[in-house]
Amino acid sequence: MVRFENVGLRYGLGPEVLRDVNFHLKKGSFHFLTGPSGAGKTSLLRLMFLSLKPSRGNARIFGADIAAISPSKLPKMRRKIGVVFQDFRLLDHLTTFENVALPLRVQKQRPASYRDDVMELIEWVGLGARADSYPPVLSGGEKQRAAIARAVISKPDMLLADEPTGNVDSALGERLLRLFIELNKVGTTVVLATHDLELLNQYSAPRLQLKGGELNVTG
Amino acid sequence: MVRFENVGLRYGLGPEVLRDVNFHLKKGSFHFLTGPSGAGKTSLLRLMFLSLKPSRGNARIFGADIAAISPSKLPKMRRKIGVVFQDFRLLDHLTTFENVALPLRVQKQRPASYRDDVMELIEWVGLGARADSYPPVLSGGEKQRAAIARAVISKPDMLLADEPTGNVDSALGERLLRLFIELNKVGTTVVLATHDLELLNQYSAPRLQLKGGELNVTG
Amino acid sequence: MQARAPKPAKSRYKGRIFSQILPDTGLSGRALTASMSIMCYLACLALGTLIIVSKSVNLWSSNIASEVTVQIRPANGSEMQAAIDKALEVLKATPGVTATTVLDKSDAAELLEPWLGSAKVLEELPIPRLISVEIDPDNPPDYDQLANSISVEVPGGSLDTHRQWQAQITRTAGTFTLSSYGILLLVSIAAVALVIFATRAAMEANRDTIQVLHLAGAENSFIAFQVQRHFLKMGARAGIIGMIGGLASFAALGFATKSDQAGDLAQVGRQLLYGPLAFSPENYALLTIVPLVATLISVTTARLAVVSMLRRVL
Amino acid sequence: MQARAPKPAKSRYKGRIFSQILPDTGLSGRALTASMSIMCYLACLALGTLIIVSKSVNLWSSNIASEVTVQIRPANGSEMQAAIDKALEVLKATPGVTATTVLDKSDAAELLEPWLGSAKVLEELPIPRLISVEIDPDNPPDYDQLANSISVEVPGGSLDTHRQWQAQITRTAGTFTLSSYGILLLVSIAAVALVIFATRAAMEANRDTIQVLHLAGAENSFIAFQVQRHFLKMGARAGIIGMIGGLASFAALGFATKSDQAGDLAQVGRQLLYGPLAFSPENYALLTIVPLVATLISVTTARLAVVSMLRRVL
Ligand SMILES: Nc1ncnc2c1ncn2[C@@H]1O[C@H](COP(=O)(O)OP(=O)(O)OP(=O)(O)O)[C@@H](O)[C@H]1O
Ligand SMILES: Nc1ncnc2c1ncn2[C@@H]1O[C@H](COP(=O)(O)OP(=O)(O)OP(=O)(O)O)[C@@H](O)[C@H]1O
Ligand SMILES: [Mg+2]
Ligand SMILES: [Mg+2]
Repeated sequence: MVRFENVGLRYGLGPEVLRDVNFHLKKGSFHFLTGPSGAGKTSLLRLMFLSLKPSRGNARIFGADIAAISPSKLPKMRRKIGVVFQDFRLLDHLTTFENVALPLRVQKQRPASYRDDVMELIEWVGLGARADSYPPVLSGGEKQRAAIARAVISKPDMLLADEPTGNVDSALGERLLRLFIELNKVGTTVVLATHDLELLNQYSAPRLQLKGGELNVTG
Repeated sequence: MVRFENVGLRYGLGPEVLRDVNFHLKKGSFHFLTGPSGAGKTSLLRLMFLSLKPSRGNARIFGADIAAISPSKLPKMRRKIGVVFQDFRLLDHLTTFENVALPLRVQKQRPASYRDDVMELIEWVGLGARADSYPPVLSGGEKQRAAIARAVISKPDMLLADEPTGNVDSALGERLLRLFIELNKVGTTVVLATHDLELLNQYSAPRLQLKGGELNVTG
Repeated sequence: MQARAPKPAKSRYKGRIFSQILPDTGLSGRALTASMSIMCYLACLALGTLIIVSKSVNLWSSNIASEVTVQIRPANGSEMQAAIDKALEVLKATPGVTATTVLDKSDAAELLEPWLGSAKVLEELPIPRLISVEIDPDNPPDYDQLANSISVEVPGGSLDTHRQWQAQITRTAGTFTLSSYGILLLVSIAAVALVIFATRAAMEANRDTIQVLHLAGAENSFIAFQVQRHFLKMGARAGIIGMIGGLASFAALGFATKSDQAGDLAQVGRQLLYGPLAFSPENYALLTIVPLVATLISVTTARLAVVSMLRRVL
Repeated sequence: MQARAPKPAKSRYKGRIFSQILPDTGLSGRALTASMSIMCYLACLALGTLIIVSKSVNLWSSNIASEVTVQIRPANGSEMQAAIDKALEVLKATPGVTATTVLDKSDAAELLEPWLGSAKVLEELPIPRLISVEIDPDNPPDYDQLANSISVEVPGGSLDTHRQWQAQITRTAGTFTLSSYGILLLVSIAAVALVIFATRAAMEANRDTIQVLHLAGAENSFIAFQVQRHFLKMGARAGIIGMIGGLASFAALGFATKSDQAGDLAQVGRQLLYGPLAFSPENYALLTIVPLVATLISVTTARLAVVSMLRRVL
């Protein structure tokens, strides 16, 4: 599903943030991505959700070379990937409901067809009462949960979550982890970047460990 | 320094987010503020950094009633308070250095007088190489550290930190906690809102626990 | 730091209200509409001037072209009536002349009154006589030849074709027409520039939103459509505001013109500016072209700008 | 999603470069400057027209006021030369008359030429004689009384004070002046509205920044100063652009005027529009008032808008 071979990444003329990264994610696998702050976790995820091109090496996703995907094919591929951003990236002018429904809306699905699914998911992450609120009035944890709901609403083939439990307490974190595990069980490939030791200890899955720009796969 | 008596808070016509909150923070004290997501931690901090007025009750800070402070006195009071926002709130058009120096700049201090102090603090939080970068190119943890540096640069009488370690690994979290403890030792009153159990276990301090809008003080 | 409560434009869909995917805020706000409206207003004024001038010039030209004058000065040793008869004879034989009218002595005297005082005095003067000649404008005679025959065959006779006069009008009208076209061109360029800037700025202001849309799998055409729709509304609104302003101005001018007294210079100026015709309903209708063009400029410019910008992001 | 790299305006301070605290982006971008410039341009045109019209009218009025004409028509049973002498006598006795010139018979004939043909014929006609009378404009005679004495004492004599002509000019000039003032007023109102909208939008766009500044202990005056400085630059820039455009237009017009042929109507129009004087350096200098006023409007409007907005947040 995802295969990186000797991938390197640098921003502009800066130093290499990622160096000789090699790994392979099989369809339906579950991985943690860890590493100290500034190690390049977000950068690695950005490569995988096609918002960045590698400076060198061969990075393939769904069988296609990331560096060579034509712009016209990007939307189709991105629809297969759900992303939880570290900084949420909710749209401030849309309600929670509309934010969560966004991936379906840009696919031009009819609102009537997804309304109930969206509301159900919103209830599940505990935002039922906040469906018509705008992001600026949500608490940190509420925003994070809305971002997670948006990432999973279209049942993507691959889910990339960047620090998805940084703003919630451990009980809620556990609940959200279970959501990811459920998704994984029905076939979604999951990559979960986190510093949260508690979370790491709750589920045993192979870890991609970044340090000094290099990646080690353990477990 | 801070005294809340029967303080209640509601947003607009919504339900009361905080109910009958009573507590007292002595000068030079150190408190953790905990509670589940959406419990009102950020709201309580906003009352303390004068960006919100209580709906009822008596909230006093530096001896003045929060509800009655005249707008012309606000800037002076705010300069005594350092804040780390949950969502960082760095200014995207200023460099890391300029963001950290902002509280001094709005006090119209001369750049020459604070340059070295600012650089020293930036080095200390591990952002030396990023002093001239703009926030949009910083990693999550780097932004958080810049936000912390900005909050402490003017050695405020009171420091309010909202989830200041949500985006950094535990080693760095420990280092930042030490920074807060150091500040506390030289006289700053510290309130630190967090979900991070690890952090809570590293330092013994009284806890303000929010739940269902009510506050319990333990320890 | 009070929480902001965005109130974006809404459209109701089966019970649930949906917000626009791109907010109406950003640079493309009221200031843009206002300045776009001003340009549309200017375009209306220019277009109106163009219509009035061209109509007036047509009317005047055809009036002038369809009438020439034969002047017969009292010459030594010739009988005036004989000269007039001779002139009429020549004119009748000329193809393209449709009618002739010999002006009374008093008509001619009237024309001289400003210079020579009351008509009583003039009656005793041997003043020239005038023949007004109507011409078929579609099939005019050869003026040079006609002038020649009249001066040769009619003693003291000469032909006045008002050509200098006509050239003056044409030149003056040409200046007005050219300025109007110039203003129309300038205004259009300014409008295009404004929309390009505005589109860029709106994209810039909504940069994060557009990134999120992209990452959610939105196609460029989908995003471009959202932006475009916005500029469609803006262009139409500004065009209509500008047009209403323009119509109001012309109506006001027409009103002011009617209430004014008649008078030489003012009348000449007014004739030229506002035409011998009232600014008629068809002309008002012609001004509706302004909002249409404004909308078209706005939409196509925005579309091109947006597509070229989107191509440059991954 | 490429990382954006903001490049805000910088000012160097002792080796380290400092960014502006409020970014130049937001609604107050180039579109705003562009539309503000257009308004300044319009203001320049209006002001220029105002200057030209008032100068021309002054000049014409004083020319006309300082000269009247006495016309003496050949009356039955009176000697022309005697009538002229009598008229001169009356004029010399009138206070306020500074000089008199009796026009030759041929001068008078020339004036009639367009109507009566070549001067040869006219020499034999008993045409009226004219006396041009110069008047001290500061101390003009009583025209009614003078007209009365001339018509009584001089056989066939009458006084022409060009009053109707003067009224026409004044009326026409008044229309131009009024329209110019109207445009100036409209443009100023539009500029104020634009700046208010722009300030609001800029504050809205920088809302988060302003909140952070507030929470960092910035005073309202500090923030207002930042916004104001921005609009100072914008207003000055737009004003100067508009003024340069206006100057260029007038210069182009002056050039076009010179290269054009002389001619009745065109010349009358041009005289009225561009004045018998060239659009002189002092007039160009007067136009610098436009950027000054634009800057003033921009800054004060922005200041008021910002202060009233800041008062409304905690
Ligand atoms: N757009 C960019 N331009 C330049 N440098 C960047 C950019 N984005 C990130 N970086 C730098 O690359 C390094 C890795 O950043 P990245 O965001 O991938 O780290 P991370 O592992 O996600 O850290 P964190 O845990 O703090 O979020 C950092 O030093 C960061 O400053
Ligand atoms: N500006 C606002 N307007 C309306 N409701 C608000 C506003 N800000 C917060 N709320 C609501 O008040 C409640 C408490 O929010 P608050 O941000 O204080 O929670 P928190 O304890 O900080 O949560 P978290 O740990 O998730 O950050 C939440 O339900 C939130 O949705
Ligand atoms: Mg990261
Ligand atoms: Mg919070």
